[in-house]
This record gives sequence, C-alpha cells and structure tokens, in this order.
Amino acid sequence: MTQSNEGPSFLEGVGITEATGGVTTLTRKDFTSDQEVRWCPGCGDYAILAAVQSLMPDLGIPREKIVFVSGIGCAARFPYYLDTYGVHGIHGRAPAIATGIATARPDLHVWVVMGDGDALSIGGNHLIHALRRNVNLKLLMFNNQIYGLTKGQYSPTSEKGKITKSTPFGSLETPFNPISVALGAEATFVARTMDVERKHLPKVLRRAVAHRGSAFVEIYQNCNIFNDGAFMALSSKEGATGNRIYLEHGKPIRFGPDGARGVVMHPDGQLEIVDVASVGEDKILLHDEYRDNPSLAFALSRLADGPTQPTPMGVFRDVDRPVYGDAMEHQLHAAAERQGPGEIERLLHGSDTWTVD
Amino acid sequence: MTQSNEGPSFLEGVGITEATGGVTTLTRKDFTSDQEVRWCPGCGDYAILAAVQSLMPDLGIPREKIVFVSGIGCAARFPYYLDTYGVHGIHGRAPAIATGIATARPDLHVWVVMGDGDALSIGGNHLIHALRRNVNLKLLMFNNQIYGLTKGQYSPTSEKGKITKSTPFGSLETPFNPISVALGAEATFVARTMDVERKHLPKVLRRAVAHRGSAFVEIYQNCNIFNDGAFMALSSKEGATGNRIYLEHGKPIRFGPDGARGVVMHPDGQLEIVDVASVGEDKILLHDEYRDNPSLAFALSRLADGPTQPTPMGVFRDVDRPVYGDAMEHQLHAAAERQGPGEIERLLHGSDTWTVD
Amino acid sequence: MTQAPTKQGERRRQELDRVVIRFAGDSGDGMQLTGERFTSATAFFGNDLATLPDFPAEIRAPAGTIPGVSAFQIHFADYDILTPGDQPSVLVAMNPAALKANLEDLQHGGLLIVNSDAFEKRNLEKAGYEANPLDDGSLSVFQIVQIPMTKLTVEAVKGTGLSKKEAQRSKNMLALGVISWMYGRPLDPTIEWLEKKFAKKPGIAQANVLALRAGHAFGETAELTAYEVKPAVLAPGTYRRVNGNQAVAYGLIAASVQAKLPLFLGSYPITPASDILHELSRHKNFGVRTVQAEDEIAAIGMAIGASFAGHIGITTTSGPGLDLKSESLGLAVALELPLILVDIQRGGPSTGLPTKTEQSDLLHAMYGRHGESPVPIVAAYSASSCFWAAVEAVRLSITYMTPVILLTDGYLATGAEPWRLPTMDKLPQIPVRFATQPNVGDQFWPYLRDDVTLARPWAIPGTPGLEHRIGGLEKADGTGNISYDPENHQLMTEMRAAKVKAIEEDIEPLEWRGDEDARVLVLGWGSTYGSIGAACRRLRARDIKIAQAHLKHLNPFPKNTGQVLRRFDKVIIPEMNTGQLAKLIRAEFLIDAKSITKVKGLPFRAGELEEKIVELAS
Amino acid sequence: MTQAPTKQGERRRQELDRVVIRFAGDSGDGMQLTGERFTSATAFFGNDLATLPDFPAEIRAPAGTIPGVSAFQIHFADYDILTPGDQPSVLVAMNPAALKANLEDLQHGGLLIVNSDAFEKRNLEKAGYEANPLDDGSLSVFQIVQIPMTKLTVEAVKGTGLSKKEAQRSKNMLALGVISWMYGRPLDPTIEWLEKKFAKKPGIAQANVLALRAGHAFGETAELTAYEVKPAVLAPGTYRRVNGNQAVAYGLIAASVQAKLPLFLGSYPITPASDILHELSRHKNFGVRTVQAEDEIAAIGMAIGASFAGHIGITTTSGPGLDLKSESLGLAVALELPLILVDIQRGGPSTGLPTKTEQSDLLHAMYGRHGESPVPIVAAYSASSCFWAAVEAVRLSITYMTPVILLTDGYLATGAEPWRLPTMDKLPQIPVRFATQPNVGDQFWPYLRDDVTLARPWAIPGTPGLEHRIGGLEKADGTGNISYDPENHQLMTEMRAAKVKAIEEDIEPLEWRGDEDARVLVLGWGSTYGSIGAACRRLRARDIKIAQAHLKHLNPFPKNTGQVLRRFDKVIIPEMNTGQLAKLIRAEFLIDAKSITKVKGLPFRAGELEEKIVELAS
Ligand SMILES: Cc1ncc(C[n+]2csc(CCOP(=O)(O)OP(=O)(O)O)c2C)c(N)n1
Ligand SMILES: Cc1ncc(C[n+]2csc(CCOP(=O)(O)OP(=O)(O)O)c2C)c(N)n1
Ligand code: SF4
Ligand code: SF4
Ligand SMILES: [Mg+2]
Ligand SMILES: [Mg+2]
Repeated sequence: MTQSNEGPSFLEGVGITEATGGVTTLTRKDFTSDQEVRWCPGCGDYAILAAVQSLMPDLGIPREKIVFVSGIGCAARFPYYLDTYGVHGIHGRAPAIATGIATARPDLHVWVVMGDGDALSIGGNHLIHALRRNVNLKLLMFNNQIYGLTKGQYSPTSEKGKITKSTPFGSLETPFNPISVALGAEATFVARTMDVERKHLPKVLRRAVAHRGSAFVEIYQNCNIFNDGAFMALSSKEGATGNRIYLEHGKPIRFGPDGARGVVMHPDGQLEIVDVASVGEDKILLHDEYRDNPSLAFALSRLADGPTQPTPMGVFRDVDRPVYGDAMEHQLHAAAERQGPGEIERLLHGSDTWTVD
Repeated sequence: MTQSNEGPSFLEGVGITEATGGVTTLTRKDFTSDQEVRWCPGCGDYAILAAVQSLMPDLGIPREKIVFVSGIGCAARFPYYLDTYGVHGIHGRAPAIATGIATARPDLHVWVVMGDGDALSIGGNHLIHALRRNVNLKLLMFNNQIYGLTKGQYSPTSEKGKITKSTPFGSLETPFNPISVALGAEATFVARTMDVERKHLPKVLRRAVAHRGSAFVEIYQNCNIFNDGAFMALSSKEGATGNRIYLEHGKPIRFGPDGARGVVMHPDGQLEIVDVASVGEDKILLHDEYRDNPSLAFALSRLADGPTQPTPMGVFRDVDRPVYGDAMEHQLHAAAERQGPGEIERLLHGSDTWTVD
Repeated sequence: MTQAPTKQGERRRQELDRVVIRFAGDSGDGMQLTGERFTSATAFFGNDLATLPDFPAEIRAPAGTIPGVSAFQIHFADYDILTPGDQPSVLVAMNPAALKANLEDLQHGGLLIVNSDAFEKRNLEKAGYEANPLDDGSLSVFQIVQIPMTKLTVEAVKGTGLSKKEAQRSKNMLALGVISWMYGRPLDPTIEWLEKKFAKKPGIAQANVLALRAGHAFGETAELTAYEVKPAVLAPGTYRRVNGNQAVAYGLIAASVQAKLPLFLGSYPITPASDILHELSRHKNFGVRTVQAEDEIAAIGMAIGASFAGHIGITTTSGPGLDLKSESLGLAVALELPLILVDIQRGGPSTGLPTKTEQSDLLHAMYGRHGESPVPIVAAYSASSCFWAAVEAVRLSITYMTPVILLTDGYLATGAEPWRLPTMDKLPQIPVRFATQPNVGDQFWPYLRDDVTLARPWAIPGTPGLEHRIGGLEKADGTGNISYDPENHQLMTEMRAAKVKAIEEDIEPLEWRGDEDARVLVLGWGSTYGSIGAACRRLRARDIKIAQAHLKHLNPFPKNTGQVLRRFDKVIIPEMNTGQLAKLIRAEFLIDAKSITKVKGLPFRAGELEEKIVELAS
Repeated sequence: MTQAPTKQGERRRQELDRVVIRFAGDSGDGMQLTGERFTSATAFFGNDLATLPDFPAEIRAPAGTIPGVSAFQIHFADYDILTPGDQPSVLVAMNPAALKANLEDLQHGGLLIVNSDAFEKRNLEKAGYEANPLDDGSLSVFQIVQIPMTKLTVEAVKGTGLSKKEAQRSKNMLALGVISWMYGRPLDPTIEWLEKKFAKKPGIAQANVLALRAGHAFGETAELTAYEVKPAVLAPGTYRRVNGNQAVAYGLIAASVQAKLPLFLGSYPITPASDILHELSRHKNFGVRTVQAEDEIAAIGMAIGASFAGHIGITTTSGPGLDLKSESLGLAVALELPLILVDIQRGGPSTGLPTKTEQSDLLHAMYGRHGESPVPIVAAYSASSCFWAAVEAVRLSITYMTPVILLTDGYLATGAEPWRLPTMDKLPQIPVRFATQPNVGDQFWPYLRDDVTLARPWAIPGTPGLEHRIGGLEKADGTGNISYDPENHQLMTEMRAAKVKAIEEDIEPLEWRGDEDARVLVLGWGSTYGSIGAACRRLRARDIKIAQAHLKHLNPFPKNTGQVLRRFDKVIIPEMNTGQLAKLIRAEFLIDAKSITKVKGLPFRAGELEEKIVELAS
C-alpha cells in the first residue's frame, strides 16, 4: 500500500511527477464522488455542482492535481461531491488552508468553495489577504445572502432591514458588496455569475481557471428554504433580460431588451445608466477587463446596490500579477543558486564555532 | 467609594447623566495622563499624540465621555497617555471591543487607535465590519508600513519587495491600499493625513469627530527605528509641495507648485494627472466628499500606488448613514412602545402555561 | 388543571404509568414539529415529561435515506421522571428509513405504528431494505399498526383545494391525531397553535387541522387500543415547557432585571447555541442588545466592550467558538470585568457531531487559555436549571468582577421539560455598585480590591473623575498601571487565583442524597443528572445502596466537596467525555475516582448506567 | 583551541572557577549586544556558559528610566554549569537607573563597575535617586570601579570624525573592552564581528573597535584586578553558541532533511517566537517556505494545508497565538495530519509579560481544544535541547500522523549556551511513506490505520487514484466518510486517544539520576532543568540525598513514569507556573506530588530552589 519516499527535491514541493490524465478522456462521472448529495431539494447548489462536474473533464487537468477546499456551511459540502482531492475545513478558514496547499504545491489546481457567511463574515480577513497575495486559487463564493446551514440568520450580504431568526426586528447593517470588497483588496480576477446561468456560469469558471492567481467568483445562489427568491429580480424571465448586464471585454456596456440601455461615465466621475438612443451608441462605456487600475471595475460594482436592480454579470477585472506561490518558488531557486543547496552540517557550523579536542 | 446603582432604565445604557464639563474649560494637560510615554525618541507617534491631546479640549466633550480603545503594537500604547477612559485590548480586536462600547453606550465618544498590522493584518475583518455597520467610532490607523513593536517585520501596507526580518529576500505581497479597503467595505467616512501635518492632522480629526458613524483615518506615521523615511516622498520639503494632493470638497483637485497639476476623469472611466494648463482649468475634476456613490473616492485612492507618488490627503468620503448603535437603540424603544417595557413574569409565562394546584 | 378528554362511550383506557414514544420520519416530514406539539399537549395534560430531539446536521438530507431521518422522543409519566427514556415503547415510523434507523431501539413487544403508504419500492430501496419488512415477518416481535397515512391525509383534506403534493404534507398531523387519540391527549392546543401559526395561509391551517382530526377519528373508528397515563402529582404552581436554550435566555434576562443593568449579547450563530441568540433578539423591550458579530472573536470582544461600558456582557457559543474566544477570555481575566460566556457543548473534536451532545469542553473551560488564567465555571444539569445557572453565572460575574463560563450541552439545549415557574422573590439579589468616587485620596485606582470578594471596582465611562485605562499587560496591584515587576506579577497571579477560589465561600455546598449507609457515591455534573438519578432509582429498587451528588460549580468546587467525597469508599463519575471531571477530582482530592464514560452523541441510558455502576461498585 | 591572550608583563591573574556578570544599561545602550559579544568571546575561549537576557517589552522605553533598563547576564565557569547564575558577582551599570534596578541582586562584596559620567543630576532624578549613590556611601559593601566611560569613549574615537553624540554610542564597547581585559577574553572575535557588521559604515566600525581597544587598555593601565577562569573541560567536538529559537529552527530543518520533505512554516510574528520565523526565512536554499500570515489562525491553517499537500507543516507562536490556533489544531487532530505547533511560553494571562519567561501553557497545550482532542506534547529543557526536541516533534508527527505541540519558553528561546554540534548520524531516521496505491481492493481508504502506530496513510494530491476528501466532521472508521453513527464516534474517539497513547512505546523512558538511596525526587520539565540540576548539586554538596528526573514528553508520559515516581517517598515538582505538571501527575498517578512554583517572569535561582526543596523534603 505504501512505498518509501525517494527523496524528492526540497524545492519542488513533494514532486509527484508521474504523468497521468492525458491518455483517457475523463467524463463528468469521473468527477462525481460516491457520496450522496445532501442539500435541500431545489437548492441552487445543485446547479453549481452540476456545472462544475461537467466543466472539469473539459479542462484537461488530471483529477489528482485538483484540490477542493471549503469551510463550513451548506456550500462548504461541495468538496465531498467531487472525486478529486478535498479538504472540508473549518468555518471561514478555507482560504488560509488553500493558501498553504497552493503555496506548497504550485503544481496543483486549488479551488475554494465558500458561503457568503464563510467568506465574508468569519472568513473575511483570510479572503482579502489571499486576494492581495494573489495566491493561485479559484475562490467561489456561493452567495445566497443567508446562513443556510445554521438555519436562517442574516449574512453580511443580506439586505438591510432583513428579518431573520437573529434579527426579528430587521437587520441594521449595510451589506457588503462582494465585488467591491474584492476589488478594494487588490484582487486580480473578479467576476460574478448565478446558479441558474447554465451557460454563463461555466464560461465564467473557465475564465477563472485561465487566470493564474487568485480568481474570485461571486455566484448568486438561491436558498429556497431560508431565502427563497432573493435573486428574483435577475432570475425571473423579465429580470433576465431587463436586469442582467453582461460585461464583455471591449464591448459597450449595454443591456435590457434590444440593448436599449447602456452605461456612460460622466466627467464628474459618476457612472450612469442611460437610454442608449438618447446619448448615442458611441458614448456608451466600453468594458475593459484588463485595465490595471481597478477603479472602473469598482464603479461598475456600484451600479447596483444589490441584486434587485440592473446588475453586472461576468468578469469585472482580469489582470496579471506575479503569483504568490510561484514567486516563493522563485526565491527558493534563487537562494539555492546563490548559496548552494542546503547542507545541514554547514548550516549548524555557521560562522562562530570552536573545537575541543 | 462606591454607591449602589439606582436602577437606570434598561434602554438608556447605564445612563450616567450627571452634567459635567461645560463649566471649566479643559486644557491639553487635562487630557495628559500620568504615564510616561514610551515610544522611541523621534517616533512619529509623538506628533499624533500631541495633536490629539491638543485637539481634545477644543471639542467640548467631557473627558469622562471619551474612551480610547486599542489593540497591541507601538501605536496601541496610545490610550495610556490620555487621561480619558481607555482599553488596551488585544492584537487586532480593538474595533470589536470598541463596537461593544459604542453600541452599548451611544452617549460615549469612542476612538480606536490601531497600527497598520493591528488594523489590516490580524484585525482586518473587524475593521471592515465596523465600517459597514457604521458604528460610531473614530478609527485612527497609524500607518508606518511596518511592525514596530515586534521589531521590524513587514506589514500589509509595506511595499512589495520589502526586506525585513521575516522577508530577508523581499516580501512578495501587493500591499493593501487602506483607503481602497475602507471604501470597498462601505465606510461612510474615509480620510488620510500624516504625522508631520501639524495643521492638516487636527483638521482631519475634527472632521472625523463631526461625522457621526464610523470615521476611518489613515495617518502616515514614521517609524524611525524600523522603517525610517517611508514617507519621505511626502514629508520632504519638495514632497510636501510636489506630491501632496489636498482634497477639498467642491474644489478642483489640483496640486504641485502653483497648483500646476490636476486630475481629470476620462470618458473611459480612468482618472489621470495632467498639467492644468494643457487641459484648461474647467476640465479639472471637482472633489465631492458627499457623493453617495463611493466610486470616485475609490478612483482617487488609486491615483498613487503608495506614498511615493502624488498622494491625495484629506477627506475622500463623508456621507450620512444610520449609525449602528443609534439604530439599535431605536429598535429597543420601538419594541418597548409596542410590547410595553419588559416584565419578567410576563416573559416567563409566555403563552403555553398550565397550573397545578 | 385541564382533564383528559373522555368521550362518552369511549371504552375504558388501559392505564400506564409511563410511556416513551419516538416519532421518526424523513427530515422533510416535520417530526420535530409533531413531537413538539405532542409534548405541548402532554405538558398541558399534566404529565411529567422529558424530550430528546435527534436530527441530522444537514438542513435536509436526501429524502427517504437513513442519514435524512429525523426523530423526536418523548417520555411522559404520572410521576416525576428524569430522562427522555432509554428505549421507546412506541415507535412511529413515517417511512422505511425511519423504521430501519430506529427499530433497534424499540422495546421488544413495543408498539410500532407505520405509514404503510411509504413502504413502496423506491423508499424501501433508499432505506436499503431488500424485502418489505411489513410483509416478511421480521417485525413479529412488535405490535404493528399499519396506517395508510398518506392516503388518509389526502382524502381528509380534499375539500381544501390543496394539490396532492401539498396535501400529503399534513400527514404528520394525521399521525399526531392517531397518537393523541391513543394516549388521550387534547387536540385543542394543537389546533389553536396551527391556526395561529398559519394565520396567513388559512388553506394550510385548515388542511393540518383536518388531518389531525382525521387521525383522531381513525384511532377511534379503527378501535386502536387506548391508553391512559394519569397526570403526575407535581408541586403546585404554574408550569410551562422550557428547553435549555430558552431557559438560559430567560435566566440572563432575569439576572439583568435583578442587577438593574442592561444585557448585551455578542454572538455568532452556531449549533446548538444559536437559539439563545434568537431568543434574546426577541426581547428588545427588556433593553437587551444583541449583535450578530462577524465571528466569535468579535462577539466576545464586543461583550467585553459592553461590560467595560457598564452592561452585562454576554457571549454564547459552542465548542469551535469556545476555542476562538480563548484569547479574548484571557483578556477579560486580566481586565477583571464581568462577562458570561455560555458554551453549549456538542460532539467534538473539530466540527465533530454538531447536532449531538457531549460534555467534553470541561477541561477546555478550565485550562483553555495561555498563562495562569482562572475562570469560574457553572454548569446546568437540566433544561430548567439552565435558568438558575444563568442567574448564578451573572451573580458571580458581577460580584467578583470576573468572566464566568456557563456550560450546558446539546441535550439540555434542545430537550424540553415542564418547568414550575419561579416567583421573582426566589431570585437572588444582584447588587451592582459602580464606583463613583476616587478611592485613594483624589485618585481612582481601578485595581484596589474589595477585602472580601477581592473584586476590583467597576467604574464606567461617563463617571467624571474616574477616568482610567486598563489592558492585558500585567498591571500593578492597586493602580492598574502597567508593571513588569516580578514580585507584582507573582502577587497578581495569586490574587486572580484567590479571587476565584474565594467564590467557594459564596456558593451552595455539595449535597448528596441516597442511602445513609451507602459506600458508593455517584458524582456527576451537567446533563447526566437525569440519567444518574434514574439509574440510582433503579439500583435502590434492587436494594443496592447508593448515593448521588451533582456538581453545579466546577470551579471552584464547593468547599465541602472533598469532605463529601471522602465519606465514601468509592466515587464513580459518569461523564459524556473520556473522564474530564474525574481528572480534576483525582488531581484535587487524590481520590481514585472511577469513570464511566460515553461519547456517542447521546445521553446515558438509565439502564446502561445502572449496569456499569454495579460493575464498578463491586 | 585558542588560548587566553597572555600579554608579556601581565601580572598574574587571580583564578576563579566561575563568574556571573550582569551588563545593565538603558535600552538604547546596546547591552544585549554587549552581552552577546562577551558571550561569544567566552564561548570561543572555552568556558562553559549560560546566559539570561532581560529586556523591556517596549521597543525603547524612555531613556534613563527604570522601565527602560535592559540587562544581560552571563555565567561562565571552568566546569559544566547549568544556569545563568543566581546573583551576579559583577554588575556593569551604565547609568543610575541600571544601577538601581539591578543592585539588589548583586552579591555582597561583588564588583560594581559604573559609567560615572552617567551619574549626573538628570539621570539620577529619572532613576529616582535623591543623592548620588556613588558619593553617599550607600554602596560600601561592594567593590566599586568608577570609569568615566562616556568621556573615555569620546576621546578614543576622536579621529573618526563622528559627532560627539554618535561617538558616545560606542561606550558599550568601551565597557566590553574593560571587562574583556579583566577576564582575559580575546578581542579578535569581537573586532572581526564589528567589521563585518558595519562593513557598510566603516566609520562606525572603526569607532567601536577603537572604544573596545580603549577599554582594554584602560583595564591594563588602571591596573584593575585581572581574573582568570580556565576553560572548562568539555567533551571533545565542535562547539557553537546557540539559543533556543535558533536551535528550534535548526532542528526543524534537520528533521526536514531526515524526512526528505520540505518544510512549510506559517507564522505570525510574536515575542518571543518571532526569531524562529526570522531564522527559517533565511534558509530558502533548504527549500524552506515561510509565510508571514495575516494572523495566527491563518498561519496554522496554511501549515495544515501544506501538510495535506505533503510538506512538513509548522507553525510557531507564543501564548496569545496558541489560544487563537486552538480551533485549527482541533481540525488537525480530526484530519490526522502531521503538524508541528511550537509554543514559546511567556508570562500570562493575556498580553501579560511578553518578554518574560513562564511555563504556564502546559495545561492549555493538553486541554485547550473543545471536544476530546488529544495532542502529543514535547518539551525542550535547555537551549540546545530545542534542536533535539524539534527533531523529535517532527518524528512523532510524521510517524503517528498527528499534530504535535513543542513547548519551549522565553528563557530557552533567548538564552544561549555552548552546543556541541551533533554529527548527522546521531539524527533519527524519519521515514516517510506516502500512500501510492489503493489499500482496500481498488479503493483508497484514508482512515485505514497502521496496526502498530495507528497512523492513517498520508496520500498527497498528485497521486493518481487516491483522490479523497477529509474534514472536521466525525469520520467513519476506515473510509473517512462523514459518519454520525454513535458507535463509530465512540470508536474514533478511542482511536485518537489510543494513537497518542501508543507513542509511549516509542520514546525514551524517564531517567532519574541521583543518590540510589534518595527518598525525594525532584521532577521537572522544560527550562527548569538547569536550575533543578544546580539545586540538586548544592543539596548533594550538603550531603542531602536527592534524585532528579526531567520529563521531555508531557503527553504521553514515558511508560515508566509511574514506576519511577513510586520509587520515592516524595515527589517535588518545581514549575514556573502555579503547579500545572503537578496537576497532571496527581491525576494520573494519584501521587501527592508537591509543587514549588514561581511566576515572576524569571527562572528559578538554584539557591531559591535549594531552600524550598529542603523545606518540602523534610
Ligand atoms: C467557528 C464556527 N462558528 C460557527 C459555526 C456555525 N456555522 C456553520 S456554517 C455557518 C454559516 C453558514 O452560512 P454560509 O457561510 O453563508 O453558508 P451556507 O450555509 O449559506 O451555504 C455557521 C455560522 C461553525 N461551524 N464554526
Ligand atoms: C495575538 C497576537 N499576535 C501577535 C502579537 C504580537 N504583536 C504585537 S504588536 C504586533 C504588530 C505591530 O505592528 P503594528 O500593528 O503595525 O503596530 P506598530 O507597532 O507598528 O505601531 C504584533 C505582531 C500579539 N501581541 N498578539
Ligand atoms: S438550507 Fe438553503 S443553502 Fe442550505 S441546502 Fe437548503 S436550500 Fe441549499
Ligand atoms: S519601533 Fe517605530 S513605531 Fe515603535 S515606538 Fe519605535 S519608532 Fe515608533
Ligand atoms: Mg450563505
Ligand atoms: Mg505598524
């Protein structure tokens, strides 16, 4: 069952290098674990799981190179259902655990699945630090604007005034806008999609995979038990055409029936939604995912206060920056080149020794 | 020494209402405690302390109504030196402790003093949640871009590549821009000033005091022992004129010798620094502190990557929003009006009781 | 007192002194609600009772599977009982999975009531049955009552216009109707409750009521055996049902009234503690402030802040949250501020068994902070005792200016029992004296201690002239200024320990009960109280001499603890952990206390304890 | 071996077998550096030695005040010594505050060397002296040597072009020069070091060297008494100086080499643990990855992630950080992954005395997690033993697939001693066997245990076919799937405990030393080793029979512990806490162990222990 470890290089992680994958093409079934899925019937998590399981084989990444990490919550059950490596961690700490994995082993593809409470309440600090470090993680936040697993308390993304078990008279806090938080935290890739977006969801995930570094994806997810219909303004038929603003790089930001509405930037620095006809097509702002300065992406994140108004979906930002684990490996190599590989005797002997005969 | 507590109303905090202050005018000395100040000679913290001690008497707030709360770090010694109420808490948790004080007692004036590590490393999550809650706190972050008390490790605001005790080969992380972080976290008041700003510093603090709700103030502070000269580009004589961009509401954003340089917003949503002469004065962006949408403030926070370039100083944002503790007190009153004041017998008897004789 | 409804023409009911019923079904079948309602009616009827809910950690596990089974057990009797019962005598199984998961526990010869409609192929497969157990004779040792509950329900509610799927949802009420008939429980309280609960959905309310009535009628027309469990002879007074979490919340509010100080709760949701947060959030008219914090560290931090500001700072949590609060709890020890940390213990380690009970946080509560950081510990031993334990925790916390840990567990938190309501004069006084004046000349020394309690003065912001600063660095005795003086650190360390120790003078001595000439003492703490009591009754019924004592204070122990323990040849300590109290007792009193331990997420059964005590006693 | 420089014409040096010198000055005076350099030279010279730095928590407290005093004590001898010495026989005081803060400790008749220039009005006032103690006869019981160090320094470095203020900074080197002359220490190592250190500031280097030489010359010309402490007879080998933090870092690296696995450190700076992070950060050529995390929780989380990925996950901290790590440590217990948590104990509770030593985290390490969550504990007992303790921690962690806590303390962390460097063949093998193949048919069960160690297999990402998921919920024995089964929870709880217990078969038995017929055993753990050893020497010198044993494993205890303890009539346990090991020993072995405790932020003095042992022994 086990075999002794034949001294891999210290610098290369633990260096399992055996080639795999490639040969046989994998299917969705290969990524489905034998564990029964335990979400409530009708939960939006099912659709996300299906999308991910379907996407995986297409990526051409061997299963054994994939790790799913999560915290605690309904969303956090995710890793159990994928036949990859997985860690079901503790509440809020998934980004930290995942940072350890991805930094130790830049060869792995590490995904993090978090609920909105997991990611932005108890785990807020780890999330923003993972983003600024640009650790090579795909961070999916299932935003159902509620605490599902603990049976319905409001979350940091719940709208103000929300009546829940812990706020029988209405919540008092302004919710976080997760896209704004991520952009404020120097995230290099920030996107939003939705559980019911059968095509958009995998497209966005694919983009996240293509981005080496931290990719933060907010996924609106319906909790039909404790917060049913929170995304109705986007998921309803009218909402889908009227309120979803699909962002596409280099394209004018338009939406609504026949793209009749669009976004312009005023010289006073304020974005506005206008009738395209009334201002002329050429005034409509072009979306620029690759812009180094995150200000425009931030401004777009403020178009809607919550998913009840016209809401941008898609990639807000996608810029390149050195990846934490890669940069660290680089330092390791540089040190080995400069100082030679580590020798314990030399280390201990240091400079100040003396001898007694 | 003690007197029994005469049953204050449950709704009013503990309601010490005795009138004080007012009569005699206080002086800086009244706000100076008897504890010896224990910072390194030359530390920027001295100037901030002096500014605060001098400001206090002017505010007309009785000493006993003021509480200073801090975490751990050099900055966090601050409360000991002010003769007000004070809590020297634990590392990173000052915003949480202060939230408890300010929410229990909306009558108090609660200040939080944090180092950059305290506020943005271990305490990042508490900070952003205090901001989104809009707790009535004046949150001062002394940003010396280093860990002072633990003798010189890099902090979340240290520039990338920084060589410190814990990063002998240079740090790998992109620093946080504290103003961006605060704005991404729904802060209602966000400002920046500097230890050596003898006039600007108290002016900004005064503005923070005038803002009921969370007021976040980043104060650049020189640590002459472990990070001397970090703010040289702003604190040097040339820097002061060449690189400090003073933001003033309603005024065009100009700086440099004779205000020769200014900021414009391009229609593609990008801010740029230009020669005023070349674009014309009327194109220069007017600063708008009171705008509800934080996007412009955010864009301004991105003008400089760090305090080595032209850097906005002053109030980025100042908007009104219900204050957490006030809103809670409001709910308490509303409940008392609706349900009548709490009676313990009635509570216990609930609805489902039976009697055995 | 309301009497059991006796219909004219009803046959004579068979008398029983006690019954244990377990309702089991799919998570979606509403078994917790059914149990709750039956409990309410039973309480209303006047039996003594105890309950044990048992549900999966998932919100809703896949329908029809074993992991998705949710159960609720109630024990009721015509005398005072101590536990929710070892083995059910009646099992209501709404589907094959529920049958499979619970059958093992049913007494031989017990009554098995099943929803026969649910025993079809798909469900049987999901439960892992190869053949239908209703047909294959495998249940022959039980009395089976098969009821086509789904069909009956759909028929009963036909007139309401609900879809068939919606209609079926009321089948739990049908089951409740049947059982109510069998055990002579009144329907009215349930009907009232349904009408109130579904006031906005009258169709649903009507359907539920119809199903309930139909079940009741079925019982009668099908001539099921009818039983009678007479009301218990309980002490006179007004009663209500209460579970531990409610009782904690009420106790805290009552203490706040006694102390004339507002409550401030900082909490972060966690099973099984969340309901205290929910309950306290509802009583804003008492001036209770509740904050759902961003995490457990913030929650306790806020409570510390509130205490500094003169409120009663509270924080509630379960195991993982207790871990996270350790550092801040240490700060509260250094600050010497009142603070009540309520820990509802659950199965560990790590996320463990979040919906199951355990008593495994005792040593963590004792020692789970760096440095020498003593904290008083109070433990509740029954659902209603949670009220008193909460009051006591607040009393000690304020009197001694110290954080206090209150331990309950998942079993107490969610299990309900009848509670004779206390009158307010039974509540202890909790005098609060804020400092208002300088205490050393014209200076205020925040660490000048009271001679008796060793408590430091509590001077709150807003008090002119008493401005002071406190913090987590070691403080000079008296002045509270930062001090690195070696002797002072020694002194302050001793002082903090002495203050906690001093509490032993101010708490009830340890009482023991049982045979005067017993040589064996069963010592317990926390929720094992009922099981130990029941086990001792059984032993005594077998003429085995036995004594019982139960610790309500775990730190410090009551002053006479050693004396009581040494009275016996043998001390046996049953715990739902691997022997944590036993460790403390052995270290403190050098007594060779023997452990009976269990970590199965479930309370001890009386029978199980009985056997093990006999084993160890001999 | 280099010999002491003996100048021609030097008078005969007075021979001593041991000396204790304390250097004391303002935080800004460079006393730690002075001490360090003197230590280096002393080690180089060949004495045995032990050191004790003692500095304020502030970065730089106000100059000239008592809280700003920084001190460094060194004990060196011509024989093997065990402690940094009880009372200094020589005190170097650079200013009045340093004198005042340390005088009490100086032996009567001891040598007092002062910088007389610093004894002017302002400094005397700041130190709280009303009169100049150099003048008022109050120091008459000591031999005073007054040296105008400031003036001499300024003069000596005149040629360098430094300002007067800059020049004065070298006065510590002048003091070092004087003391070096008096005790015959070589100057060359210090000069070499200065030149290297200030390579980029040759002016400063030169000034320091000039001051050092001037001090040496002063000693000679002023005809101060010269002493000689012969080199100690030490075991042959290559020696270096090492402090505990360095030794931990080296031990971890050595273990990584032995295990052929890379190290991954997740850490957050905290005194006195930060230096391990600093040290490990420098050795990237060993493939050591170090992350300064955003907090302690993230730090351990990252280490857990790294271990899952097949690295040796390490996290280092001190008390407050240990609190914060508890929840994640519990996760590691559930995941059964290797992980080394190094806790450098310091004075508590809360922020406490951050730069002072204490042993008060033992019970926290044992019990500081919710649920039943056992973790092996290893403790170092001397600076150099930190190396071995770190290797042992890694060995146990990997062999048993379990987190391990390694305890050292502030005294070990910063105190230095000569260390005979081990050869690599002395290091234990640490074989690592990653799982590479299915272990049950074609399935991989991540919780199928090894029969002997009970360790589960370690299958790391990248291994095809072994994809698996693990988490903090209770896991089914074998498969590791989520399980809420009661019996399984009992089994897994017992399994985790048994795995830790099994370690007792794999560790050194407890050795005791001393008089065969001794009736009293002094039992210790951690950094009290030296003090206890020295106290026992003293007792034996007084013909008092005594035995000594020292625990290096605190969980589990060595298998023979009970046997050893029961050999004696009395067991005495000195600890720098309020009796934590004593609690464990009493509970486990029901032995009436007696405590000697001290929480003053300072190690026991041999004399102090000697007395207390005598008291208790009788
Ligand atoms: C330290 C800790 N605190 C609290 C909990 C309880 N808890 C589990 S999940 C959760 C929040 C669930 O909400 P979210 O993260 O939004 O996930 P969802 O269930 O909605 O998918 C909480 C509070 C816990 N398990 N651990
Ligand atoms: C829980 C905990 N972790 C770590 C520390 C050690 N520590 C004290 S202050 C500090 C950081 C200091 O940096 P900063 O917050 O920037 O304040 P500064 O000293 O620079 O003013 C650290 C890591 C601690 N006291 N508590
Ligand atoms: S509670 Fe909500 S989020 Fe959780 S599984 Fe059910 S529907 Fe999904
Ligand atoms: S270390 Fe730096 S921040 Fe701290 S007191 Fe000294 S100069 Fe100031
Ligand atoms: Mg959620
Ligand atoms: Mg700092």
